[in-house]
Amino acid sequence: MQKRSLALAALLILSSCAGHQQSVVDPAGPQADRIAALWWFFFWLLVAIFIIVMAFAVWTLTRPNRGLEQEPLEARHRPSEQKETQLRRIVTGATVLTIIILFVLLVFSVGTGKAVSELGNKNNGLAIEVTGNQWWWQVQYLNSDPSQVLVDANEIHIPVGRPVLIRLRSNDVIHSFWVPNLHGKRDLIPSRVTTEWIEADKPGVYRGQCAEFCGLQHAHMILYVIAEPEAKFKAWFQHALQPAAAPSTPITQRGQQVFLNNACVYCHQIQGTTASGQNGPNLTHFGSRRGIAANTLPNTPGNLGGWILDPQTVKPGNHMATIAVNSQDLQPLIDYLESLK
Amino acid sequence: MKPAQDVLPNVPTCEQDIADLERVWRHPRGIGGWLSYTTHQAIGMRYIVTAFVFLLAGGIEALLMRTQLALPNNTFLGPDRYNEIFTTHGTTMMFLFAVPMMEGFGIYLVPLMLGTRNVAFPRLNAFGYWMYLAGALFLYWGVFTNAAPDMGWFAYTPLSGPQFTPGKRADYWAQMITFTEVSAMCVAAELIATIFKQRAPRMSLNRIPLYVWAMLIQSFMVLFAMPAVMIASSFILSDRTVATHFVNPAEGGDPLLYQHVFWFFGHPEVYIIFIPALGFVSAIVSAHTRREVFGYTAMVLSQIANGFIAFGLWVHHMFATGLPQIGEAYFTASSLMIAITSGVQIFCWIATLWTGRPRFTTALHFVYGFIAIFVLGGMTGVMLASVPLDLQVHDTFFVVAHFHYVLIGGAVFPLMGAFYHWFPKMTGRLMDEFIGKLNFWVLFIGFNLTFFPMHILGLKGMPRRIYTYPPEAGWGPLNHLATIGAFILAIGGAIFLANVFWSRKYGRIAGNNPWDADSLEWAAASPPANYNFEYLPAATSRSPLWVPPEDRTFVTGLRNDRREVLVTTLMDAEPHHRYVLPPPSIWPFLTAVAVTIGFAGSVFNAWYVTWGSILTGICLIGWFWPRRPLELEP
Amino acid sequence: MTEARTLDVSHLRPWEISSQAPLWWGQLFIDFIEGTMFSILIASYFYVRLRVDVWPPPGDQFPHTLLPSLALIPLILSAAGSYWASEAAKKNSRAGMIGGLLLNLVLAGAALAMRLIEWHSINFNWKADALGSYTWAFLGLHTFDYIADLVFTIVLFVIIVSGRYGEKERLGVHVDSVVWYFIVGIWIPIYIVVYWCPYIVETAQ
Amino acid sequence: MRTLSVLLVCCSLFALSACQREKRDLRPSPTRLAIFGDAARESSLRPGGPVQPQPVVTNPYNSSGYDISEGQRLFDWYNCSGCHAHGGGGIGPPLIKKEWIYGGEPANLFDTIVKGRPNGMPSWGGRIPEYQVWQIVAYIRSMNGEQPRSATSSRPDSIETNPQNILQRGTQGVTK
Repeated sequence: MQKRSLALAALLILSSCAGHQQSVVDPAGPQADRIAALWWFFFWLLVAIFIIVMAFAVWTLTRPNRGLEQEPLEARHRPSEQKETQLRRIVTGATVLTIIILFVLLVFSVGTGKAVSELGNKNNGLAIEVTGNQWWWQVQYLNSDPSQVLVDANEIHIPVGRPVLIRLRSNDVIHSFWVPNLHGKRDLIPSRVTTEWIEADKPGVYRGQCAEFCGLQHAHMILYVIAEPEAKFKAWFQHALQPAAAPSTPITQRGQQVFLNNACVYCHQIQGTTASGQNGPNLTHFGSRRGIAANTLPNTPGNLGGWILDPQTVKPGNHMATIAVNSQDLQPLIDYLESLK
Repeated sequence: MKPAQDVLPNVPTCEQDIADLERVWRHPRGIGGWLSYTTHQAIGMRYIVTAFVFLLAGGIEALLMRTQLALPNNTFLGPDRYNEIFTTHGTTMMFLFAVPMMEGFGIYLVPLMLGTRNVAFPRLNAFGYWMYLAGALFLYWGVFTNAAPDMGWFAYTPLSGPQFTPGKRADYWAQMITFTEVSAMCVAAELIATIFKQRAPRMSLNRIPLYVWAMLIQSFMVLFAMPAVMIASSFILSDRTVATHFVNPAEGGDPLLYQHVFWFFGHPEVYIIFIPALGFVSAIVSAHTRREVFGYTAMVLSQIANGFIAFGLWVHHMFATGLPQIGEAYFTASSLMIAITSGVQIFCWIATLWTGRPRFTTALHFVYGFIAIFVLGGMTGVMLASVPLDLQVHDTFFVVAHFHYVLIGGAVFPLMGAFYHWFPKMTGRLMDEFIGKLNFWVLFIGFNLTFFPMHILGLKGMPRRIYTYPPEAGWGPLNHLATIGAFILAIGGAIFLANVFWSRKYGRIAGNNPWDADSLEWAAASPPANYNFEYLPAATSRSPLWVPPEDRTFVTGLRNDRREVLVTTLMDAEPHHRYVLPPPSIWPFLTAVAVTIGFAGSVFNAWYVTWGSILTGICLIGWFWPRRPLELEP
Repeated sequence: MTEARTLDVSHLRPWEISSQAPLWWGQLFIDFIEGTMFSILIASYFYVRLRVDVWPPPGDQFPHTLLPSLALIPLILSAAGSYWASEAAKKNSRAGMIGGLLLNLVLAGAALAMRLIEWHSINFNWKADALGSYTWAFLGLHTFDYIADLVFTIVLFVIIVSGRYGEKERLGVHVDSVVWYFIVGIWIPIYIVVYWCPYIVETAQ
Repeated sequence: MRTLSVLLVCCSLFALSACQREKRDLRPSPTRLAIFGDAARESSLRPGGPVQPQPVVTNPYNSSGYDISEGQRLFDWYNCSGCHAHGGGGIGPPLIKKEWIYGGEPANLFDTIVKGRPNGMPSWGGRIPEYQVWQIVAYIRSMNGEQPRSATSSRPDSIETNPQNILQRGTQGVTK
């Protein structure tokens, strides 16, 4: 019993101090909120049942221990008929009670499921397509106007208070999209499109992670959902639609040349330059991202340098080519990429 | 061998009969002879020992994983090695430890509990063991040549397909499945036939011990579940080796289909593992409370219901793939129903403990441990049945915690109890009770310390199967705690092993029935003779050894100069005819070698299917070729 | 020691050639296993079939149905041969067993030959697409079973003809008939799936 | 005893080959990042004279399943399939064949990729790192069955339809 209460305490602590860490019991949106409410309902009810069942089990320990010595055999190895009848009643009662409780749980569960799935059906929704790749996320903001379609990676910006439809696709193996503070999982399955509605109540950065084993770097396939007030989101979006600014200093100009003359261009796209590869994340506004290598590392010049020089040590098995960059070329390349705000 | 005078005092002692039985049932000598054993005790013990070795292997893999996860950004194992190890751990525990261990106990105990001399098809039994051993060695051959599977034990496509798992790693895995499933299906077919046709006279259906019922249900589940996994693993294998398109979406195949087929097996698999364990619990509870298990009929019916429902809820492993809502409600409801049938059994055991005359032996300690852990695992199972909750905690450490609670709590704890309970039957000596209780407490504490924190980790968003995590995720302390728990668990395992080795040599001599238990295996000598009983007992009640000795009945008139057993009718177990079991034979072993050549070779070259089939055909003809005497004299 | 407490079984026969024999049951369960396997494969076939609009996939021919339908006739009749042999086995009639097994072998061989000829008209292999994979999985698995039991029947036939047989071999003939009924029986749904489903199953969506 | 030791040697050889097949050097050696010099001397084109034994550079990324599958991925990523399809050929020559214009040894293939060839094959030298060229070479040779079967994947898992199948079927004939 003590263990249970310790666990409870731990749960309470984690629910209060979780902040922006990914957590099921720290909801930041209506979907996650409903599920968290259902969770606590299940939790308390089942804890109560567990305690009752354990109490009965522990009670049997109070019966006298007969020891290993064999006593003379009795004729009947069962209690009196009266006792059996009594037991039968109790067990039947407990079973009926179990059925009733499970029925209640079923009703609540299905009800919550229905409510959650209907939450997104408003008409001011935003549609974002998330495509899974080994081991990063491509994020595409859908729009019927092609000039308003934005391609980004490993970060999703959403406006607070607006439902967002996430369309999920995969280019290689099965991944799973999961931002626990906002909603449960949805798998990304090759040859299929799955969908999920999410919505954030309050501004913040919510961490998500691939939840279906997808190979060597399953552990480092991280995604941030950045919820901002509508106006701030709009401003960000308009800025993100712009092509990359031309490098303004000699050193970043040199960096651009390094980028364009290396294998980088076969996989990465920087709008506004000739780099148009589609195999890796779009780097048009790389400098404004929070992390590199699908948020394996925070986006700092030092980390970026390490990542370019030796990606296989940072994230072994990932698909970024290890290229030979001269020591005098490295700093300009870093500066250039970091300047892509 | 001393006849079992103390349990069957009215058995006539006829030295000639015993000498005949000893001669007819003697094991053949030499290495060739050792490979030809067909007695169920020998085969069952081989299963148990082999499965235990793989439990140790899986345990070492678990410790390696826990060591890697003890600290954030740990580099003890790289991603490649970690993926290999967690896949091998899951595969080993499911296919090479849990199922074969349960089958080993079944092969050992069922004929004894039914009061017969051997299983119905002793050679098939031997063949099944060799197939299991070959499959296990095949997988571990891969492990030691750096070709351990690395795509998770359920090998979702396309990750396990030809492009994303290069080399032979997934092929080793898929073919190992074929080996072990052939073995499991052999065991299932022969156990059902044994239970249906070789019960002690008058052991009608409502007198079958609960453990035998559990094995019967488990065997039927094997018959219907294992073909699914053979299909699933064949999808992978043929896609990888001969370029079929069963799961290739580009050519009309479907990766979700693989999941459906796999989980149609995968969910019943769990019940295949723990239903026999529930049988252990029933046997232990009744022997150690010295009272029949309360609610025999309810227990049997709920186990049968468990078996049926198990096939109707596989989709709850796939909620995150996005299914129609009506399907979700149905599968939630069916998943919750398991809680009813399991609940009934828990209530019945508690009722039995409550009104029995308990002896708090180590075996009973493990039953209490089982109840605590299994009920908690059941609670989290109820949570996972709910679609919205499952969407949140699916594929996280919460699920890892859940299935270790139900599988270790539901299967390994009863298994430990079963070792303490039947060790005296198998070796003739009791295991040490003091070390046993120590063993229990270390395991119980270690287990909860390892797996309880994982619930919280899951809620904090830690996905399963990640080889490392950043410090800022905040998962460090609980992971550290879990790792400490894992090592305590390992110490518990070591204590158990020490107790086994010590008790085998120095344990107290047990006698035939040290627990004063009720089922027929305790009427045989400890350890049992190759023929189990000098005179086959009849079952005059549901607890045949609790009727007064002078009322017990036994069978005479079976010929002792050949391996003869009694076949009884299906429902009432009335004697129907006698049946002569074949003598030991090397052919099952040779056939297993031939099949192994076919299976193992086909991973590299599909033509081996042909060569293997031809060799197997030759071996089977040898197996079934008639030998003298052709006519059986009455 | 009281006489009533013993159960003498020495008067019982030491063999049995009927559904009371454990071997018969064992074979039944093996048939369960194979039946489940084919059922799952058929279910999988419909699962992928119902997800696509065009079936057979472009490039794949519709199956020819004439020859496989004709081949059903000897196949089903061959089961009668099996039945004859198993009844003869119960009565211990050597001539009956030889006749039944021979009829079985000849007809089954004819059906197999027709099947192998038919294979030449299938214009896709298992590497082509999902239909190819399923078609050849059905045909391959069933033909494997078929040939395996044919070989087993030939061996039994040789044993019976040689005259060196006893109750065990007679039981073998009886159980062999169970195997053969299964192989013939399971072929019917497979035949429908492989040869008729491309025609009769409506396109979903 | 002797047969036993022969058996053991065979087993360990088999094990070693398995090790190579399953080898996964995730981190390329620093010397394999840039490209230095030729892999093969093109002396077979030299007119007259006896054919000299050629110094052949062996592929350091040969016969490992992982490297072949990396080559398969890069073949698409660098758009080799744009001209060569999946080995069947298109704008460029097919790659599943026995007769090679510029030689089919690993070193020749390496040079072809690195230097380019007349009539359209661009030079990739200096653009993609050496280890990836070798991986692509390993994949191309696997298409011709010149890699151990046990290291070669049977088919791609790509979402696109496998053109090879359409090709094969086209020659076989009629629909409906």
